[in-house]
Amino acid sequence: MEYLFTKEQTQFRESLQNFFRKHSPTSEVRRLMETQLGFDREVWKNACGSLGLSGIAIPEEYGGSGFGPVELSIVCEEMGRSLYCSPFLGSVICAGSAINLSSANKETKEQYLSRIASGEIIAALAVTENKPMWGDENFVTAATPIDKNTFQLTGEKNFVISANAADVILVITNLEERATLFAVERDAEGLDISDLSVMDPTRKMSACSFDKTLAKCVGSIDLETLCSHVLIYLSNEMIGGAQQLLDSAIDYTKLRFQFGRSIASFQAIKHRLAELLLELELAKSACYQAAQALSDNEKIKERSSLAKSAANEAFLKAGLECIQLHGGIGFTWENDTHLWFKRAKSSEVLLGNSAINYERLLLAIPTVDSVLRRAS
Amino acid sequence: MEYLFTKEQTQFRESLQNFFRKHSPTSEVRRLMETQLGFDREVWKNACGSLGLSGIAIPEEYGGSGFGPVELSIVCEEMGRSLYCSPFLGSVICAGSAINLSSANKETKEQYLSRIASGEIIAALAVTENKPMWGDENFVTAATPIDKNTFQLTGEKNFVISANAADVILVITNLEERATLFAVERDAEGLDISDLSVMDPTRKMSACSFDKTLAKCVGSIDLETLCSHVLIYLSNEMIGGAQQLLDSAIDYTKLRFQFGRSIASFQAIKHRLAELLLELELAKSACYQAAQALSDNEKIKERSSLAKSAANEAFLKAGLECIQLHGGIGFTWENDTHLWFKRAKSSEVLLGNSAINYERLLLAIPTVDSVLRRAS
Amino acid sequence: MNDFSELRKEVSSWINANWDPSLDLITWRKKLADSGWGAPDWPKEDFGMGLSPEESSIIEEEFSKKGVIGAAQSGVRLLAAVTILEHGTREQKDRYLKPILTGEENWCQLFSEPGSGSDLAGATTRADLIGDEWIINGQKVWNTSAHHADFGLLVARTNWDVPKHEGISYFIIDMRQKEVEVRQLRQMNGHASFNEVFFTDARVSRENILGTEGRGWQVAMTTLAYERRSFDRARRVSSDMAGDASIYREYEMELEKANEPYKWYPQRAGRGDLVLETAIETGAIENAAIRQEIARFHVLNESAKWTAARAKAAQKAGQPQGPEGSLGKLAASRVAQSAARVHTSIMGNGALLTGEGSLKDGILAEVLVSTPAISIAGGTDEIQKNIIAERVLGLPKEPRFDSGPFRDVQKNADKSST
Amino acid sequence: MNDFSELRKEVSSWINANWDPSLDLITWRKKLADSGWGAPDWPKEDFGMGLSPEESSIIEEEFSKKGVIGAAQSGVRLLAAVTILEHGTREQKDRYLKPILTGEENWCQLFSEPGSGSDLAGATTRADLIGDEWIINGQKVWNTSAHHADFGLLVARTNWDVPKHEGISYFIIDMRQKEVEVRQLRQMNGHASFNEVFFTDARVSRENILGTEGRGWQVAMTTLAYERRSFDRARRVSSDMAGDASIYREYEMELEKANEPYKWYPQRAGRGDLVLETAIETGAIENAAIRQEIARFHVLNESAKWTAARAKAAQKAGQPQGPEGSLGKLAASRVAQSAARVHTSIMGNGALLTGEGSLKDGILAEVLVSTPAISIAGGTDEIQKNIIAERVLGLPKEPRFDSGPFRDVQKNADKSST
Repeated sequence: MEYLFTKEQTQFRESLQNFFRKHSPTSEVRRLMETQLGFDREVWKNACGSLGLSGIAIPEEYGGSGFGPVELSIVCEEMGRSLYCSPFLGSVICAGSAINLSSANKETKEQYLSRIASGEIIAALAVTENKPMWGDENFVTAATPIDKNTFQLTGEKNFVISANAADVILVITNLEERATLFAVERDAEGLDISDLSVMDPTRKMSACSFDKTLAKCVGSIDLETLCSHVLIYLSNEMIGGAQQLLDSAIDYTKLRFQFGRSIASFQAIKHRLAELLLELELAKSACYQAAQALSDNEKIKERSSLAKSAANEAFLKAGLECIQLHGGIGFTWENDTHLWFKRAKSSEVLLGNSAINYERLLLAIPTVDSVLRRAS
Repeated sequence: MEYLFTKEQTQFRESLQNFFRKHSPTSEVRRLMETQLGFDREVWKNACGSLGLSGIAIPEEYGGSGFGPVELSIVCEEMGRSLYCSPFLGSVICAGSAINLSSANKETKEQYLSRIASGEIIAALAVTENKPMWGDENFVTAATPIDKNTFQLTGEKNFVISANAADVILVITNLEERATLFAVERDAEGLDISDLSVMDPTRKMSACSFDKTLAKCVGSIDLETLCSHVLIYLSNEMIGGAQQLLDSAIDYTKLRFQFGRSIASFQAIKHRLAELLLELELAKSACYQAAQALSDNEKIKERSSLAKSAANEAFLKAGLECIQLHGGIGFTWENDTHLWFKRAKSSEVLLGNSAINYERLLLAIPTVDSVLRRAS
Repeated sequence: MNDFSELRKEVSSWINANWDPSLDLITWRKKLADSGWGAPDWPKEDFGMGLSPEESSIIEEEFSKKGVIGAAQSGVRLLAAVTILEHGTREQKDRYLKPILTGEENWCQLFSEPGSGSDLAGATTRADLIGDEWIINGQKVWNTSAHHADFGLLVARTNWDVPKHEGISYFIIDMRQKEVEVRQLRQMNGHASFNEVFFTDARVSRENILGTEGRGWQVAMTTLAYERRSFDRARRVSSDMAGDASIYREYEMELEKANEPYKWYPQRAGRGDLVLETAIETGAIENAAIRQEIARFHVLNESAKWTAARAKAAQKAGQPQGPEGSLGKLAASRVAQSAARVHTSIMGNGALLTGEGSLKDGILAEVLVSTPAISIAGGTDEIQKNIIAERVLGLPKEPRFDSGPFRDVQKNADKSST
Repeated sequence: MNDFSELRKEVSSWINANWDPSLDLITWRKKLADSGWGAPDWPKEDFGMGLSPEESSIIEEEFSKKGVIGAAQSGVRLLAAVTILEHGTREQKDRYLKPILTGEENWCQLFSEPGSGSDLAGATTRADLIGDEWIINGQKVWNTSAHHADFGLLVARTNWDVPKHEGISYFIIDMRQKEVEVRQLRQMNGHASFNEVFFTDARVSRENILGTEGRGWQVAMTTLAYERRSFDRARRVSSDMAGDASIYREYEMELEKANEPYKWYPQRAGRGDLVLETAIETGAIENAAIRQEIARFHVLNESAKWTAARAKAAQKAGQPQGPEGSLGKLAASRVAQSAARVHTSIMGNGALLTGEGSLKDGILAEVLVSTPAISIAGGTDEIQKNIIAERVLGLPKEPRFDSGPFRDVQKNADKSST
């Protein structure tokens, strides 16, 4: 994609839209968000199987379809738009990227990625201890060697996405001062997964604690790069949600009459929707550009935080405006707006709010980084 | 004033408005801003004499009228509204406050304040070397003792308001690690005053350099308190300017017709003017509250920076909106809007933009200060 | 200046002679209503004493000082009372006023509709006179007490062929009939403070119209004017009176029930009071970027408080309360939204959580999902801006499109609002 | 795919045979105009070759490669040319087109009025036919070249009794008559890029109407459509051709004169390119609060660039250019305002100064007093938002109040605009 999506990409997007329209209407989202699991295993299998979503960004050599970051971003955007409840972000994006970016050999990667790609297993990625941004953590989770590839993990990880459904938990902590990826099987002793009461019930998260839990060392990993990957996909998911909110606000204001005229004819409302469109288009540019950066493997740290902060502001604004333009009804449970609004609020802080990403993106600019190093 | 101005204060304000309407129409402002001196000596004498403006906040014992900070703030607000060109801020507010707050004995204070009050002399205050906020400076201007009260100053001070017209320059620099106030006569050897090319031509500023220049030591001074005083008066001046811009925008939009209707009837314009009014009323509250704080001698550091940041945002917004609502004509030299806009931009950075004042006001809150001290 | 010492003496001696905490709540209040001391600013013939509001507040003070329970005030009962006092017939006053004061009968306000939030006069709930009864059909929404109300203050359209303000009538409707269905409406923050009310051939007997047919808008203005004036007061009632007698427990339950819908309102306002505290507790204060946000919020919050104080002082000084209230409402809306944003920054990952276990016992999470309401409830920000622009700044009004017969005014295609 | 190698060969051989840098500029261009190579996309009978725009740009490329000076392009001369080509009579084409190409005669656009900035069709400059002459009275403003123009493209009202778009006619006016007074208008940033033009019984001979009486709006649309399309191109002309011959000096002077009004435009756009550089030079980058502002600006600036690139790519891919341009304009406006703000923070006390001695040779000070123009010029932000809302989002139009006879439409009380 050089600024424009190709015809194939556009067709791909449309097929995704059809799938989610059919399998993830808000009635289904509402049903699933009240369950402990949080998604429908049948639909997920279907998505992995017929649509191949779980394998989309996994290299062909590991059984995936080997599409690029642009296609994967399209998937995320459409999932964000439909609020499709699934382990996609946790298993495919987070855990899949971690395996793929790790120093593991081909055999090890294949072992995990092929099963993630086929949907045979669900994996989760446990990184966060305290800080919003992964790269800012000083990990205290301890890895004690048992033999060459086996370790005992002791510590706690928080906000692990889809851990409730995971067959394997991938854990990142330091080993000899290097970020290292470990794999813990669901039934390992000393592993405790406890579900969190989260603001956004469409995305389940858990706290995981490890008490001398056996773990296999997968390999070392560049945490900043992993973080950039996840930020970019998350951001693309977010603009999908923002688009849905904008569409909903437009549809509603066109239908609604007060004082004898469509409220969409009031200039104040027209101008606000125009501004929201601008904000969204700007954020889309930032997110698409970031996906392209991944594809080109260029400036991904800067672009990822740029995308996240743009998506943060656009999604939150879209949520607030959509509620406001619906009036009282927009604040009710019955109205769907809050489902996306809560996703917006949660996504805003996931991997850092705008302030944190602002700082990160500036430090990714070499001239800035070198001046600040000199100054400190 | 407990939230409301008294009847006397309101009458006082009206008399000021009459004076400035008569003596400081924009035609006069435009004439004076092109001169080197920058104000009209006759009108200034009149203001000092019949109106007693120069002595308004100077204690009665020093020949002033001894009104309180609230009255003085009213003067500043009305001056800001009319953009009256005079040495008021430089001589009365800055230099007068410095003398008054210094540790000088009564005799010394009287010597300066009575002549500032009568308008007999114009004084200027030289503090800034590099930093926007006075309290942030590490002064390098050196004071070398000659005898008990006489020193030689060597160094440079920048952005000295009304120095071009000053009979005496009051200089603040460190003496034995304490901020100390020195007085330099206009004709002192080694004093060089060079006029700066300033963005706001209605407020003249100069750079002053001292080369072994003889100076009298006036006394030590609490720089933070002085800074707070000046911030509060400056902020009140700023909201006067903001009010003028709002009034002008309203008047213009009411008169102007496009597409067969008054542009003031367009909802987008109505809502923006309503928001601007809110912003201005909020800033007024902050500024009046700060004047009251001075009167009560309570929380003045916090309140002063609070007022300044509120005034910054309101004044700048008023300037931008006033230009925008005038359309193309608002960007012309012929239209008066830019006179206030340039005052807004200059005032914004004078004694610190909002960011600097945000930090200052938080540090003035004891709980915050103590936590941060502990952390560092 | 009158210090009202005579009045104080008089109320004091009446209390000494009559107050008996061993009575049950209703019995005590019946006595109170009959005496006139329960509503001293009401007319003498209507359970009052014809005193001024100022005298009334002296009496309230004395009651409060002595821990004496006054007449029932909760909910919208007093809105009902003032409206009936001003527009009611003798029979209506006799029937309804006393049980309002005693708390025996509860009321609700049935004004807003799904299709007319900001546009009250655009009501489409219809009342048709058939025989001696008005037959009501339609839907109301956004009332807080319909689910335990005995009677409702209902605005409905009786004439579709005149301009919208002229075709409305005002009714007292019996809420206990089966043709009235009340459904609680859950909000996005999980609370259920409001009701939807559906009327399917519900009945109002002919004598229960308030005022005359087609003049309901004027009657509604009485209710709304009092609502604006008394908003603070109605919320302020709290049990600061000591006492073990069961009458106090009855009283507290009454209050609790009445305040139930409002318990999240502090969160709706943003809980700015918790900003600095949380920032210090979490250590977020050490982050320079967050400090900027906190300070920016602090400036707004303090400025808004002082602006409110200035408006109140102006009002006290006899300057009439006008549309300046809209400025305060708009400021409150900004404060709440800004608070939610700065809380989010301070909370960091904590904002992912909700419920009791989350930061500050779940209060902050509730802030995040409650503040969007403040710029809608009680007149949207947009309506406030119109009011400020037109009535404070004197800018021209928008052209109107609803001045003809209501039948011809463009309305929502269907009444379901999602 | 055609690589136009034939065409390239042809133009190349023509240049080899004809280009002579020792000629003076006008002489060369006369030759060029007569040959058709100066305006190859114009019709054959009008100094062109009837080629496609694509072929035309190939020719331009070849000229540029060889350092050959082309036909005059500066100012609004090409707007005049396309309008005359589409609506002009044979006589008008013969009279005006060639001196446009040679640069001998300069043009200006007289559309905007003090009373109708955004509302072009609300023009009140009048043209009355008296005998064989149109007599012009009124005032125009916001043109950049009237002070050295020979002819003006004038829109004036010829009928006041029909709706506003139908009463306008389009004229070619001789600017060298004494009844036309041009005054330069100084801006708040000190530059004087625009003119006011006053007409007091100025004359246009009958044959100098373009199109027919009352159809001036349609003619103006041609001019405006081309203006939108060619905006970039007109500015882009620059002397990247080497050469010492005096013809190059003549050419450069022509460009300089044409670009004079626009020399502050980079500052109007905010000079975002200087943000990081200045922050590093001044050390402001070390301040965490300023870093936040810089990063926020950077996000906006990068996003806006990519949005513009997306729009351009869509256009190139054959998707028609539509109101999306309004999004770009709105984004540019945000970028400029945001840049001015972040520059101010970085400059600190430096923002108190102006002129050559201030930061970055005065460029930043000029940014601060120039950016307010970007949200006004070429259609205000408000107009852009209307366009986006109505044409991109499909929201309903505002009701109109100016559809009746223009005589009855409410207008500014007086024409002076302050």
